[in-house]
Amino acid sequence: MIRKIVYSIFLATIVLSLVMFFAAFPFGQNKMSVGEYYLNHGVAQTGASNIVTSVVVDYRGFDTLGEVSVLFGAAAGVAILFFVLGENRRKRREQVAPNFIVRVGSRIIFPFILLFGTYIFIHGHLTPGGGFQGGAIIASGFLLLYLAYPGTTVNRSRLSMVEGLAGITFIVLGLYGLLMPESSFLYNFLPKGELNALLSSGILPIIYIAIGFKVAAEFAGIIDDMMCEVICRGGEK
Amino acid sequence: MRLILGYFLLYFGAIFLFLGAFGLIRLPDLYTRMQASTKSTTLGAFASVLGVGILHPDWFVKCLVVALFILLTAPVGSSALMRAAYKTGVPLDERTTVDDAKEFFGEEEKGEAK
Amino acid sequence: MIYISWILIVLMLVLSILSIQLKNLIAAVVAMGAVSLIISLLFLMLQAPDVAMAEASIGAALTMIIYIIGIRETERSEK
Amino acid sequence: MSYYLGSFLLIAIGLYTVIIKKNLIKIVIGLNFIASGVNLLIVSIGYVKNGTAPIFSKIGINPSAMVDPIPQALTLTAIVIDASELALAVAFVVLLYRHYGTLDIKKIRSLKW
Repeated sequence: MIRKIVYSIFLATIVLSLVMFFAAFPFGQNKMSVGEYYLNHGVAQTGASNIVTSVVVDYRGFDTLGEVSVLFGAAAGVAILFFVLGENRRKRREQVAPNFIVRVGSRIIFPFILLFGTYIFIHGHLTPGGGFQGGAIIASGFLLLYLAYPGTTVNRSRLSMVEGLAGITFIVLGLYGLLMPESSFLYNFLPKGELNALLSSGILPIIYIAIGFKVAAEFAGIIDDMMCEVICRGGEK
Repeated sequence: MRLILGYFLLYFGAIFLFLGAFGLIRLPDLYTRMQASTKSTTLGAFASVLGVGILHPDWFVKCLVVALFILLTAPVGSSALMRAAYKTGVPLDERTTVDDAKEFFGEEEKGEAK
Repeated sequence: MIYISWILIVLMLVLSILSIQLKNLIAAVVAMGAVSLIISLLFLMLQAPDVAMAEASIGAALTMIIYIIGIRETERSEK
Repeated sequence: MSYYLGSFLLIAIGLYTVIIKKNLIKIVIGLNFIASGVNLLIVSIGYVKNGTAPIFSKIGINPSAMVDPIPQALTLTAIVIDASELALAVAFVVLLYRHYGTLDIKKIRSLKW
């Protein structure tokens, strides 16, 4: 009981100090310094109409590369924990098969989910959305497949091949920019095209599609690991 | 004409959504509440999305697709939820007279799976 | 229009307190998913549609499923 | 202003959960709350009053009436990292449960006093 009171006072102090600190930054005011530059010059420099996409992929593309590798590390960590360090497996548990309506419905809906995710990450430079969101939507489509058909397996080697190809595409496109006369990583060497056309803004859509495939493969791998752990058939392959 | 049809569909959908929420409060047990919240909400959302599509002809195709997905997903999800609830043994209201699911699932199965 | 954000934020805080006080872990995780959904609505009201989509698809769907698998492997209720 | 207060309180609730609660799953839920609160705080710092989303979907949108794109880009990557890290944390929890047979943190030695 005394611990709760002490920690509550501690947390109240933290909240109060945060309130006092943020009194210097009033809500809704224009506080931009670098953002102004991106908003004013982003369309002319990258050709993407979604400025968030041009910041994520172009201006801070190196940051995104690091982020994708962190994602790979986490997915590999889950796989290592469950498959290498895991204890010996218990018996396969009884699975309650889902009913007819769920199976047929998921079979109808699954291609549409894939189509929607693909649409999201192909139009990432024009509309809200992009590789991360589209990849997550595709991974949730795979999740639906797992829930409807408990015996489903995803081909793990094919999954890791997709993931590796996407990562290699990102890095090769970035390194190719070093050969250009401007010589910077992720230099946009393809023609910009016109604003709001699908084939515009150079290499940004290609990189976002690669990110989408990579995120989808990572999350599908994580879900596959955990579902294997539930059904207890992971060791058989 | 277009305006009349669009607003009629919007109000029709709103009435059904209200009835669904009302039934969620008033009905006695889980199964009847689920029925109220699924059937009337599916029809209400369908009608109101179509009404928006008719009021704004630019969005008609998008609204049609949204309505189609509502029609596809909501009954599937609610049927899975109901089945799980019946299998885990959520009790029926004591005024219930007909229980067809009992012979369909088998009597020994009820309350056993967890 | 201003009050909608207050209503949503109070609802979010109530749901988060509920989520940490519930004994049934599945119910706690469902409350956490509701918190993520409300946060994605708040992102939409803050004019950030990209972030709202990411939060709705990742925070409210994938994270919840991962938690539910974890709970199914361990214990259903606290204590 | 409401966004600031809500995110502070969400961070505080998450910290309270991490410190006080004894259940491992509850602690991971608290970490999730802290992450969500920080994301909400960062995006609400970049908001400009009466601003529009930073997307030039039509010709002739004024770029000076847009919200800041940089916090949105940072948050976008942070959300994905959060989800994968939480998956890793849940995997650790499952392995700890296999090893110790309990989720109570008092019974698992050397994690908390």
